[in-house]
Amino acid sequence: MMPELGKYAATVILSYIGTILPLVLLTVWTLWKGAKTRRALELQEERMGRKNG
Amino acid sequence: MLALLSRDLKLAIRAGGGFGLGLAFFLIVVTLVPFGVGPEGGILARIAPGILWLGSLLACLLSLDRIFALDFEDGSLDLLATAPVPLEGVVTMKALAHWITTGLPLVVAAPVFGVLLHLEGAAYQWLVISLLLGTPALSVLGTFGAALTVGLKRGGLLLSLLVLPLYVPTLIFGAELIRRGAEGMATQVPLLMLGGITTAVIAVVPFASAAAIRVNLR
Amino acid sequence: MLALLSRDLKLAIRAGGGFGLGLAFFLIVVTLVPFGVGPEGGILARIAPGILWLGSLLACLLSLDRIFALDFEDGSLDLLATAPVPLEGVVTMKALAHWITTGLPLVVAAPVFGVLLHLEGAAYQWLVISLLLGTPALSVLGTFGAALTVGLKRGGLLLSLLVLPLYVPTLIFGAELIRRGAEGMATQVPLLMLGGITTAVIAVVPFASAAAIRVNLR
Amino acid sequence: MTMLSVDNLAVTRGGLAVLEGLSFGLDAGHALVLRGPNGIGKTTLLRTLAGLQPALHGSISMPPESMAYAGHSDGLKSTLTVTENLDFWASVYGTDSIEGALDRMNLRGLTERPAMSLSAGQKRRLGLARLLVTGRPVWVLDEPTVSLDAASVALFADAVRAHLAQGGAALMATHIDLGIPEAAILDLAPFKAKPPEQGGISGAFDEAFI
Amino acid sequence: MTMLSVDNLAVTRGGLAVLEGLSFGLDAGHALVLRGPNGIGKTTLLRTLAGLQPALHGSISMPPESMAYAGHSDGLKSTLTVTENLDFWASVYGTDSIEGALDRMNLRGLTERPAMSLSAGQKRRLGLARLLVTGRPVWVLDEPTVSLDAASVALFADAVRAHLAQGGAALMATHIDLGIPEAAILDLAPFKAKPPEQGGISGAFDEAFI
Amino acid sequence: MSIWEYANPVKFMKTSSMLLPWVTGLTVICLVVGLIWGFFFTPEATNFGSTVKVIYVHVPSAMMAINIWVMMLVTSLIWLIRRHHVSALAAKAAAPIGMVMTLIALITGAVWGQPMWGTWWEWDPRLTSFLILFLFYLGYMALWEAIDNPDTAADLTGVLCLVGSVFALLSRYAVNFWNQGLHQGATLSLDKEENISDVYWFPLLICLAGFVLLFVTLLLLRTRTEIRARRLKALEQRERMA
Ligand code: HEM
Ligand SMILES: Nc1ncnc2c1ncn2[C@@H]1O[C@H](COP(=O)(O)OP(=O)(O)OP(=O)(O)O)[C@@H](O)[C@H]1O
Ligand SMILES: Nc1ncnc2c1ncn2[C@@H]1O[C@H](COP(=O)(O)OP(=O)(O)OP(=O)(O)O)[C@@H](O)[C@H]1O
Ligand SMILES: [Mg+2]
Ligand SMILES: [Mg+2]
Repeated sequence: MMPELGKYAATVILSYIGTILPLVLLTVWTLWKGAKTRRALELQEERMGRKNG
Repeated sequence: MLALLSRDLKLAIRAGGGFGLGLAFFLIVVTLVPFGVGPEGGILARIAPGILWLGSLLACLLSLDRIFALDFEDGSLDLLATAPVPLEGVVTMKALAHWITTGLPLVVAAPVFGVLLHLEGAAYQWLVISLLLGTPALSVLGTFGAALTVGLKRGGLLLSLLVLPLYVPTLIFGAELIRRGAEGMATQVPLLMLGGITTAVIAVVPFASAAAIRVNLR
Repeated sequence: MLALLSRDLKLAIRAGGGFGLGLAFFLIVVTLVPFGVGPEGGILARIAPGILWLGSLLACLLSLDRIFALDFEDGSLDLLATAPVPLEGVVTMKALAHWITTGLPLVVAAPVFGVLLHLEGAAYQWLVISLLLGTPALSVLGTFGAALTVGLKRGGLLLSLLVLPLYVPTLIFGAELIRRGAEGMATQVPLLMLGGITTAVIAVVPFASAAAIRVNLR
Repeated sequence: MTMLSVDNLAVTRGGLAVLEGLSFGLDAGHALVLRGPNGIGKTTLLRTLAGLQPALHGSISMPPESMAYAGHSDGLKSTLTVTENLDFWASVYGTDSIEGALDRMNLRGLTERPAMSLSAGQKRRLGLARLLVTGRPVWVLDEPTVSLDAASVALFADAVRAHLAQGGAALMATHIDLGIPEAAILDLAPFKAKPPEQGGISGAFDEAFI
Repeated sequence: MTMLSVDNLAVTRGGLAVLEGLSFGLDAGHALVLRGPNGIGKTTLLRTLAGLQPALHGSISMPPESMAYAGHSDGLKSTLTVTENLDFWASVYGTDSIEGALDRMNLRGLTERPAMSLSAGQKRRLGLARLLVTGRPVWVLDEPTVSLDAASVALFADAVRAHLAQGGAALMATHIDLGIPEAAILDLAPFKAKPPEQGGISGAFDEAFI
Repeated sequence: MSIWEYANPVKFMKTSSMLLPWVTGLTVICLVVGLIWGFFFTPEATNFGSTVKVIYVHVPSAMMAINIWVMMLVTSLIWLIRRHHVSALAAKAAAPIGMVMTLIALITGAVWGQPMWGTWWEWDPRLTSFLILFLFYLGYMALWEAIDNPDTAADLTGVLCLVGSVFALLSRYAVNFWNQGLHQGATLSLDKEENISDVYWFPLLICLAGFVLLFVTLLLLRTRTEIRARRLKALEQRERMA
C-alpha cells in the first residue's frame, strides 16, 4: 500500500504531517471555540428569556 | 502648529536629554554587536552597513511608543483633537519632532559609529545619504504605529510588532544603498526607491495616523 | 505574593498576548538582520549566536519599561509600598513575571530562530542552555533599571541606556558559550560564569531595586 | 442668541445607548449645570458635544469653532512650567495673552513651577486657566471644581460669571455646588436610555446582533 | 485607645518644608478631617504618615501594620474586572472576603466590568471598596469623595461610621463636606511652614546651601 | 435581492447554517481524495524525485496564504466604507486561518528545501516575503486581541490591513531586488500546461479546491462564532442596562 518514497521518504512524510497537524489543530480550536461561545450564548439567552437569530 | 513642534522638542529635552538618548542607544547596540559576534575586523566591516541601519531602526523604535501615549494619558490628546488644528497636522508635527530628536542625531553621528565597526572608506558618504533619506520614513511609519496603539496599556511590544514589518523596504534599500555605494556599484535604483518610499510615506501615512487617532479617542 | 505574580501574568495576557509579543519581536529582529547584513548563509551562521543573544536581549528590553511604570501611574505602586508585603518581594515577583512572559518563551523558541540564521547543528543545545541560564539575569537587571527610572516620563530610552551596559557580561558569556559549544571547545568557563552571574544577580539586585523604588516614591 | 442647541440626542458608550431623547438649548450669557448620579452619562454627553465621539441619533448645532472642552484630566505636561503650559494652548488657539488667565486663576505665584510639582488643586486651577486662554465662547466642562478649595471655587465662579457677561455660555457637569446659583439645572436621570422593548431607541452598534 | 499620634511633625515637599509644628492624636472610634487651602500640604502630610516619605522632624507613632492609605489615584488595573481588582488587594492584605465591600459600596451590578469601563464616580467607589478589604484599623484618605454623587457620599459616610463603630479610626483630607458631622476638624493653615528667619524649622535638604 | 443582505448578522447566520453541511462535505471529499491521490498515486518526477508529492500541500497552502490576505483586504474595505459588521468579523475570522496557511507553506517549504537546496532555510525572495506575510498576520491578530471595543478594533485593524497590504507588496519588490534566490518560478499558469503534466495537474487541482473549501468552511464556522460572541456581549450589556 505504502508508495515507494525512496531516499526522500522523510521529506514527504514530514511535509504531510506538517500540513495535516496544523490544519487539524486549527479545526479543533475553531470547533472548540465555537462550542464554547455557543454554550455561553445559550445560557445567557435562557437567563434573559428570549430567543431569536 | 509650530507651537506643537516646539512644545514636543522642549518636552524631549526636559525629559532628560531627548537628543542624546537615541544616540546612546545606537552606540550601545553598535558596541554590543562585536561582543556578540566576535571582534574580527573582516566580518565586522562586512556586516557594518546592516548593523548601522538596524541600530538606527531600533533606536527609533524604542523612542516611539511614547509619541502619543503620554498625551493620551494626561488628556492632552482629547484637548488637541478639539482644538482648532487639523489632526493630520498634529500627527505630522509629532513625526517631525520625533525625527529631529532621534533620526537627525543618528544621521549626524553615524559616521563615527561606522569607524567603530570598521566601515569601508567609500561607504561613509552613502551611509549618511541613506540614513538622511530613510529615517524620516521610519519616524512617520512609527507615528502610524503609535497612533494605532494609543490607549493600549503595554503598547510597546505590540507597536514594534506592527511597525517593524513596515520598516522592511526602507531597511533593505537603505542597507543595499550603502553596500552598493561601498563597492562602487550603481546606486540609482536603491537611491530612487528610498527617496520614493520616504516621499510617499510622508504624503500619505499621516492621514491614516490621524484617522487611527480619531477612532481611538472615540 | 503569589497573588502579585498571578495578577501580573493576568495583566500581561489581558493586554493582548503578553506571551506572544516578546517572541514576535525576537522573530522580527532575526528577520531583519539578514536584510541588513545580506543573505549569505556563511556570514549568517558566523554571527548567529551573537544575533540570537542580541535579539533576546532587545526583546527583553522592550517589554521592560512598563514593569513599574503602569503601577506607578495608576497609583498601585504607592499602595503596594504601604501594603504588608516586603518591597523586595514585590520586585522579585515582578521580575519573575517578566521572565515567564518574555524570557521563557524565548528559550523555547530560540532553536527555531536558529534555523533561520543557519546556526550550526552542534550549537542548538548550547543555545537553549545559555538562554535558560542567562535570561533570568536579564529580567532581574531589567527590573532594577525599571525601578531606577520609575516615575520618569519617557523612561524607555533612558532605561535601555542604564540597563544595556549591565547586560554586557551576560551577553558576552552567553554568546561565547554557544560559540564554543558549536565548535566543540571547552565550555566550563562561560557556563560557570553565566550561572554565577545569574545567581549573584538574583540574590543581590532585588534589594537595590526595592531601595530605588522607595527613593522614587518619596 | 442660541449658542448650542441639542435636539433629541442619544449618546452611546461601549456600543450601548446611555442617554436618549435629550433636547435643550443654551443661550449666550447663560450657564447650564448637568446633574445626575454616577454613571448616568454626563461625561459621555459632554464628549459627544465636543465632537470626540459620534452621536447615535439626534442633532447638535453650534457655531463652528466655538467650543472649548475640559475633561476629567487637565492635559498638563508635567515637565513644562505653568507659563509654558498656558503659552502652548494660547498659541494653539491663536490667542495672545495669558496674563489675564494667570491673574484670574490666582496662578501668579506659581508661574515658573513645573506642573508636576503642583498640588491637586493647583493643577486644576491651571486646567481652568487654559479655558480662559482659548477665547472660545462655549465652555463644556466636566466636573471643573474637583479638588478645589472654597476660595478657588469662588474664583472659578467669578470667571464663569465674567465669561457669561461677555456673551459666552457654559455647560457644566458636576456633583457639588459650583457657587453659580443663577445657572439653570438639567437633571439627566429622566433621559436614561431604556431597552428598545421598553420604547428606547434602537440602532446602537451592537443592536444589529440582538 | 490612641491609634495614631503625631508630635511636632514637620513635612517636606520638593526639598522644602511645607507644614511644621503639627501635633495631634487620633483615638479609636474617631475621625479627623484635615482642611486647608490648595497646596497647604495635606497630600504631603498623608503620604508622610503612610510612610511613603520621611518626615523632616518630629515623630509619628502608630501600631505596626495598622494603616490603609488611599491617595488621589485609585490604583486600579484598567483591564482587570472589579472583582479581580478587589480580590488582588484582599489577598495582598491577607483578608478573605470581598463580598461585604462590594455590597457596602454598591458595586454589585458592576462586578464583571473591567475597571476601564467604569465612570469616574464608579472608579472611586471601587477605590473606596479597596479600603474595606484591607481590614486595617487606621484609614488615611486623600479627598475620598472626589467625583462621587450625593448617594455615594452617603454610602461612604456610612462605611466610615461602621468602621469607627468597630473601633477603627479615620484621617481624611477634603475640601467638600463628607457628611460625617461628628468628625473633628483640623485646619492646617496655622501650621504652614515659615522661613527659618521667621522662626521656622530649618534642616530640610536644601537648607544646607542657604 | 442584493448581496449586502448577507451583511445582516441574522441573515448571515441563517444562510451559513444552510450552507455549512454541504461545504463541509465537499471539503472532506476534496481533501481526502486530493491528498490521498497526491500522496499514494503519483509517480516520481525526474528532477524532484518523490518529493514532488510535497507540491500537493505546499502550493495550495502558499496560494491560500496570499489569497486569504487579499480577502481580508476586501472585507476590511467593505467594513471601512459601508460599515457592515459581518465583513469586519469575517476579516477577523480569516486571519488565524491565513496565519496557519502561511505557517504550513513555510514548514513544507523548509522541509522541501532540505533535500533540494541542502538547507532548511534560505533567504530567498519568495520565502522571505512569506516570512514577512506571517509577521503581518501576527500583527493583525495581535491588534484585534489588544483592543477591547470591537468597533474600534475593526476600524484600526482595517486601517492596518490597508497600509500593511501596500507594504507587503513593496517588501516583495524590495526582497526581489535584494536577493535573486533559488525558488521555483511560476510554472503553474493555465496557458503553459505543458510545464506540468496531467498526472500531477489533476490531483493538484483537487487539492487546491480542497484547501479553498476548507478555508470557506473554517471561515463560516469562525465568523458564526464571532457573531455569537458579539451577540453574547450585546446581550450582557442589555441585561446590565435593564
Ligand atoms: C519556506 C519555504 C518556501 C515558501 C514560503 C514557498 C512559497 C511558495 C509560493 C508562494 C509558491 C507559489 C504558489 C503559487 O503558485 O502561487 C510556491 C510554489 C512552489 N514552490 Fe515553494 N516555497 C518554499 C520552499 C520551496 C522549496 C524548498 C521548493 C523545492 C525546491 C519549493 C518548490 C515549489 C514549487 C515546485 C512550486 C510550484 C511552482 C509553480 O508551479 O508555481 N518551494 N512556493
Ligand atoms: N468602555 C465602556 N464600556 C461599557 N460601558 C462603559 C464604558 N465606559 C463607560 N461605560 C459606562 O457608561 C456609563 C456612562 O459613563 P460616564 O462616564 O458618561 O458617566 P458619568 O455620568 O460621567 O459618571 P461620573 O459622575 O461618575 O463621572 C457608565 O454607566 C459607565 O459604566
Ligand atoms: N515636586 C515638588 N517640588 C516642589 N514643590 C512641590 C512639589 N510637589 C508639590 N509641591 C508643593 O508642595 C505643596 C504641598 O502640596 P500638597 O500636594 O501636599 O498640597 P495639598 O494640600 O494636598 O493640596 P490640594 O488640596 O490641592 O491637593 C504645594 O504648595 C505644592 O505646590
Ligand atoms: Mg464623568
Ligand atoms: Mg492633595
